[in-house]
Amino acid sequence: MSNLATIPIEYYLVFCSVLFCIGVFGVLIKRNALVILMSIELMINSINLLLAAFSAYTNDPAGQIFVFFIMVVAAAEVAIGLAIVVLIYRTTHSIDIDVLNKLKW
Amino acid sequence: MKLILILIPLLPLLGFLFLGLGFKSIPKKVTSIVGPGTILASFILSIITFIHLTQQAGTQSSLFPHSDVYTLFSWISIGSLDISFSFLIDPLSVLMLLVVTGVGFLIHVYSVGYMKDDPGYNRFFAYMNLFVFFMLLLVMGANYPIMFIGWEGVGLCSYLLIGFWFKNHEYNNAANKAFIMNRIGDLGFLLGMFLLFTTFQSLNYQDIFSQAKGMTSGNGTLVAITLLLFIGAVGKSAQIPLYTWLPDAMAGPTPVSALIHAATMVTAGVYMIARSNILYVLSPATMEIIGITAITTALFAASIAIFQNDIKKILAYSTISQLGYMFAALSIGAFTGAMFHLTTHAFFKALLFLAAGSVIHAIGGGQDIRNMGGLRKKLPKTYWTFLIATLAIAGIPPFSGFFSKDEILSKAFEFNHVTWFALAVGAFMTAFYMFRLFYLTFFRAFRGTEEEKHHLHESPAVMTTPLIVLSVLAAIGGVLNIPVLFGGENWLSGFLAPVFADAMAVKVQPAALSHATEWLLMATTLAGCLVTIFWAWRRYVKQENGLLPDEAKRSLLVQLISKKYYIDELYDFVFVKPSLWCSRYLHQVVELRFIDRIVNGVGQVVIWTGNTVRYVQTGNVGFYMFIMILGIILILFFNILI
Amino acid sequence: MTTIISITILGILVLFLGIQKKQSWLLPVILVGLATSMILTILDWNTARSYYHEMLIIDKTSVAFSLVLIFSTFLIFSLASHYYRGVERPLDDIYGVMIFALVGAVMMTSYGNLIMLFLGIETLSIALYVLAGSHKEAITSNEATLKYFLLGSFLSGFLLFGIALIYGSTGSFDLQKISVFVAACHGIYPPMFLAGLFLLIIGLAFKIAIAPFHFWAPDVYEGTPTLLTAFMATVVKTASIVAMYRFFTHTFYGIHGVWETTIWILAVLTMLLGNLTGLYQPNLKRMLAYSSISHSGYMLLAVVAFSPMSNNALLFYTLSYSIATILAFAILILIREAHGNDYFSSLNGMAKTNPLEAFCLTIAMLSLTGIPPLAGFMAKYYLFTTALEKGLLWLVLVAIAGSAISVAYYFKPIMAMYLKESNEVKLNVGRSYKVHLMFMTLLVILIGVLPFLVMGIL
Amino acid sequence: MLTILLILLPLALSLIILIFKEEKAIRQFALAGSLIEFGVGVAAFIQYKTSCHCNLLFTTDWLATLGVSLKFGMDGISLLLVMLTTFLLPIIILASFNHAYSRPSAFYSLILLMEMALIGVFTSFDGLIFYIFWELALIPAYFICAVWGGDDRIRITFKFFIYTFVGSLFMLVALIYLYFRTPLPHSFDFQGLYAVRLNPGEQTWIFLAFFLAFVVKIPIFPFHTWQPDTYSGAPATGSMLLAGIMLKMGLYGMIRWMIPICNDAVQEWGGVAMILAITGIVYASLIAIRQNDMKRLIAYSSIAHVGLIAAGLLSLTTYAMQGAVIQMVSHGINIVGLFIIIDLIEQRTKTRNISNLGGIARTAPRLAIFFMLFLLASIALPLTNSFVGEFLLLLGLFEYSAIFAAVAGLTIIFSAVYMLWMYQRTMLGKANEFTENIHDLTWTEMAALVPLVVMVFWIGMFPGLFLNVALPDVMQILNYTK
Repeated sequence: MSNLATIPIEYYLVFCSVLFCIGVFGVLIKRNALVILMSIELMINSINLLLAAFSAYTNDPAGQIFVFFIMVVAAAEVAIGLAIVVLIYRTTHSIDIDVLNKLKW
Repeated sequence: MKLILILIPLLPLLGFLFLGLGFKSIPKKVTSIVGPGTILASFILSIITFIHLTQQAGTQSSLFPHSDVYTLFSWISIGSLDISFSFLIDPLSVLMLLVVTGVGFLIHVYSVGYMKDDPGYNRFFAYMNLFVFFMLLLVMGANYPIMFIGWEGVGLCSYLLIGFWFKNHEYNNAANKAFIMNRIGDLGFLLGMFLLFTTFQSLNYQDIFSQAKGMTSGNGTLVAITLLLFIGAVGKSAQIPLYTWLPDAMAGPTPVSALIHAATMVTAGVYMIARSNILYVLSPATMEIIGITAITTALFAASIAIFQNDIKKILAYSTISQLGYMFAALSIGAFTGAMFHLTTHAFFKALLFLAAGSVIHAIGGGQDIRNMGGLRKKLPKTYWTFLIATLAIAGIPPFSGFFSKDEILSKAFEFNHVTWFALAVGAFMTAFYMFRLFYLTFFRAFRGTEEEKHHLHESPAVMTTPLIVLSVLAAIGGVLNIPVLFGGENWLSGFLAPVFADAMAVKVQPAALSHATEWLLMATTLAGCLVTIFWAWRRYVKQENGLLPDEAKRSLLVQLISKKYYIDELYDFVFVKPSLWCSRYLHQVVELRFIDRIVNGVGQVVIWTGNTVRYVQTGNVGFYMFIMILGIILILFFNILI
Repeated sequence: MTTIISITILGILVLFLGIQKKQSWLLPVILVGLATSMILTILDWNTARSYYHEMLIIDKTSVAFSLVLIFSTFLIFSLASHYYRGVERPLDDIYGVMIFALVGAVMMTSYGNLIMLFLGIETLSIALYVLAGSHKEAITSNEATLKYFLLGSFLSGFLLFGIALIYGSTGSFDLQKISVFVAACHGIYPPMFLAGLFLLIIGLAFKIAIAPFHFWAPDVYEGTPTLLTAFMATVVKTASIVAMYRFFTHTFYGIHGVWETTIWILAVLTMLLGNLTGLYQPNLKRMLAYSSISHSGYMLLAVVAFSPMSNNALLFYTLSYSIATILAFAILILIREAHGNDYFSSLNGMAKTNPLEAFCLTIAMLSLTGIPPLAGFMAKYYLFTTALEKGLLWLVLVAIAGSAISVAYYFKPIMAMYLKESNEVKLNVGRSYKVHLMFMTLLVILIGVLPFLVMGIL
Repeated sequence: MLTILLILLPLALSLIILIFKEEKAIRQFALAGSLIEFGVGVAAFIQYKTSCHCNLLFTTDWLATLGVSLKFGMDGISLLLVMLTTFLLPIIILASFNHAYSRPSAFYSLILLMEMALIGVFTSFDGLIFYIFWELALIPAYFICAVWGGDDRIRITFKFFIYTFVGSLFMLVALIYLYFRTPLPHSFDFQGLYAVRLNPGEQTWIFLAFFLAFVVKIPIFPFHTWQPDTYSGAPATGSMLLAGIMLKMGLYGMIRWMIPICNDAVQEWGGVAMILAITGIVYASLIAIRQNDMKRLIAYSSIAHVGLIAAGLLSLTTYAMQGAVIQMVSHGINIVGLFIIIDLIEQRTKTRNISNLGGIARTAPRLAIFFMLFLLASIALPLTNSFVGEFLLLLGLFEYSAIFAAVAGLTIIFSAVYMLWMYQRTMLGKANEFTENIHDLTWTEMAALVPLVVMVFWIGMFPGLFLNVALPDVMQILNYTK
């Protein structure tokens, strides 16, 4: 704990935010479904880290427990996501998200 | 008494309902009895009323003496507005009753013969009865609204009867014209009533007049009221500028012209003003306007009459000018004179029309006097009666017209000399065109076609009897009011005096004329008339070519006059065409292109927006994400950093 | 609590039946199960209590809304047999997933802790990702699920970040504790907390399909199998709006001023966009998607103006909206089945061929428009009064303008059905289905005419 | 109790009639039902006591939480309009018999439903309930006109619907606003709403909201453009319902809600509104002169007539108000009569264009006579019903402003112009290929027309009964403006 306390919480905050933003930009810039999926994962993980940090600093286990929940959910999400990507690939033979826009207007 | 009064108008109404509802099923015989019968009955009843009235003269203690008000039921009553269905019986209304029912009856009888072969026989008598009903309401009503009911009712009947032969659109147009012009007047009447009500809080004659008595002469409101009412009179009695419907109204069957457009309806205006004499006496400004209008009309119409060739049109214009006379009389406060002339005019003008009718009947439809002539031998009865009527209207003693005209003229002279002169000239013109008509119709050889010549025959007794009766009346009608000059005692003046008492009291009486002057005036007018008659004789009986002056030779003025001063064309150009154009413009441009387009425009704008907005939905995930992030950033930005 | 448990058991039961290859039992079991869970839920009425350290808080509001959710699901399921008729693949998975989605939805109505909120949302969403794509062969279905998944998980990331920030600043996930913190800081709120708050709002706004986070809705609705679209349009929307509402009332009522304007603007944006965009849609399904968007705009009114009345209003609104929408979708299913598409032109002359269905759809449309005396009118009226009571005159005016515009597109199907020449295609409808339609129609009318049955029970 | 019966009976009938299959039965049922309804109306008329201001009251809670209660009753004005509705309905139904409408059960069911809604509008004394019925009336009207209407009906009727719907939304806002201004516990009860004291600004807004709603319905220039299209596009029955009864809703709304609630604003802005109305009179009359479609002509004439009524109402004088009430009834009777006549002509000649017609008076004299009677009534000839109304209206207007009265009075002339023109071109003249061999009125047709004619002359000659019924309540309404 003590050595951890030497790093001020703001650092964690900034670091995680940056990570999160990287994830967001990844989502925005990339057209490849898989990469987007990974970016989303990055976002979520940054949040996990943040939560962990907070819980450590407030000595409140809830945060870390929540992190586990998130991991579970994220896993499920990814599983579904990959399934969907596979599905898309079957039909369109590409995983570019722009290929599919039949539905509009 | 009350019952009698109710019956007087009710009988014609019942007649109408019977004939109207019975429709085609009723045999002509029945109709010929019911039609005139109802009128005869109410004529008799009117006489009874008359007697009753003369007997109880002076025994009355109501607001103005010799008058009774009989209320049947309350019609519209809200707060202070209480219009009851009530009849007023006083000398004035009784006089009108007698004229309407009497002349009306004769004309009905005449019609039995005249309309004999018409398919719409029953319809005709139904309408005629209805007309009499409304006319009686008009004269008997004890307040303005009741008069207005009659006022509009007679208008309706005149519409129906002018367009009686409705297959011909010319006639229908004439009918519409008549109704609409009357309506213009009626609006004036209506507004007049409103102003009356707002001023006097009542519409009953008695309340109004008794209050009006107290008001100062020249009171602005009174002037307004009288003017508005006068507009009504102008419309109904065919004065300038609303006279053009009357000549066209000749489209109707001749008895109609006789009854409605000569004897009774058109004189309603005169009656109305005579009825509201007090109001008019108290507003000199109006009186002047009336005077000017009346005299102009008298001369104007007379001048047109001179150059007309349609026998009925001539009589129509002469009616207009005679009505002008009556209004002139009213305008100088000679109410008795006006009513006197109204009565005599009813006699001789009805007679003229009926006689003309019998002429037309004889010829078989033709109305152009240029194709007549020499009928003296063929139709003696008609000839004589027509002669009497003509003499009467021309003001030749001792026929009725002479006395009535003379009274007006002398009163006019009292009033001012210009008026007198104008009216005198009018008298001369009248004499001229009437005798022109007379000569062209009855003298010289017949100018019509051959089969017309064969067709020529005297009308049946059923038609000629009324002619004779009327001619008697036209001849001796003058006795009603023989002036003191001839040792008479001005019976009519005496009879009507109570009605006009208040007015006379208010009115500034000019110095009465000396007998000498009266003789002089009489002589002058008489001489003038005789001269014009002689001239007419020279021109139309003696002179060969004078008969049918060819158009080319006519001077511009004459052509102008013979084209009736192009008044119809003028109205058409000034009122009819613009309003039609306006109608089209409003509909095509304002309505469709402007208002409606704005309404639709709103909707279209919304839809257009919707159509454009929906293209934001590109269906591209990346784009969606981008917008979302934008949204997130904006929200965070505005909520946290600011 | 019993609700969640019972439904979960039901879900497991369904899967079990699936393993047992008892396809024919599925629907009866589900309907019965849902009915029983409804009864169980009603039993919780008036017993306001919380479970597991305020993880779940069961109170009147949550019970009422859970009932609405279950009831909607019930209605949807009773359409299922007709919808999936002739499909030979086993359906236990789809049904099961739907039921689990319902569990998530119910959790969202009764959470007492942000963790539960998150879990609820995710349970719902993940289930829906599956459902959206459940029609594997159809490319539209694939597209729908892809879009939904990407956007959904992306936004849930933000939601999560929001929760994290709130946790960071308040030190707890518990709504009670958070509200204590809020009360403690007397109007000066740390930016981190605010950021968290708004990210949370945004996360929910996405689920409710509030502009500008509504873009997924039309596409996904159109692509998703119709039955499940109905599920999305009703259950998901209701659950999310309730979640948002709950979370404001339980925690953030103190700082009304902070978020009011934002929601205000979002509401206006949503109502206008939804209605305007709806105007030009060529087909019924997509039109309904936009209508649902605009309706979520109206629902926001209840959130903006939260007062004792507003949860009532929201309840009434969600109920009447759900029923009408499901009714519309029920007809839509028939049309798609008969014509293969759902363009308005396919509705032409339906009044002649299928008067009953035409009538039902008309009622649904009129109710959604808000024509008295149908449920929709009372709902809107109730909502607007609550808003006006808070003096949100302009917001209400916008809403009214919106519903005026909406007439234009809600009348499209009506005009098509009654006024256009018939295209002689008869929808084949089973008796039970007919009964079901009539039942829903009757409900729409009844709730409108006797609103006091529902109104003011909270 | 009678009041609620009046409302529920048509509803029940409209549901029952759906079970009938063959047309004859449906028609007879509809006719019989509407006659029974009329009977109930008469009963109400008999039970009615002029003494108390809200007769036959029926009150019960509906939404206690929102202060909405089912409060139905009648004062003189509502009574007259209810009588009008119940009286006209059988006639309208009877007149519809010579049409072979498709799906008759639906058709007559809608008509009866509409009757229910209309009576609801006229008898409800609770703001929200009033609004609900107001909107409810729109739906059957829309469907009647849209489904059984003529060509281009889709566009026309939709315009009609959305126009009036949007208009009435303003009223809803106004009502809710007022509701919140009532003392706690808020309520929509009319007395409560009357009692609300608003500051001038609010008054103006509320006035505008109400005015917009009513003015579109009535309709008054320049919000009238939906009306000629709708009347001419609608089926005969539809136009009768719209013109004869539905249009009165707006005027009634003015009397019942607008004038008492925002009286100051009415006094302040009434002038402007009246100018609109009077402009409408002249405008519509002028347009009517040139119309070729008889229905359109009548539509425009109706704009002129109701313009006069509205102007009279806004003048806030006893006479005009009374006249308005009477004229609402008279106009309903006359215009239905005219529409019936036009419908009969169209039935026989398959055309409605004045230019195609003529000479009917010879081939079908009875028809011509009835036409003439209604024509005379609608040009306000004395002793017909609308003379009483227009006389009072103009008198009241005159008290307010002579100029207004003079301009509004032009309607007397114009109406004569276009009506006579129409009559001449259709009835008179020579018969042509359209009109040569048309048959005269049948007995059923007479049965539909005669009662109307009777009313025309009854009200025309003995208006006392009707005036007295309405008088106390008119005074009451006017008291609020004092």
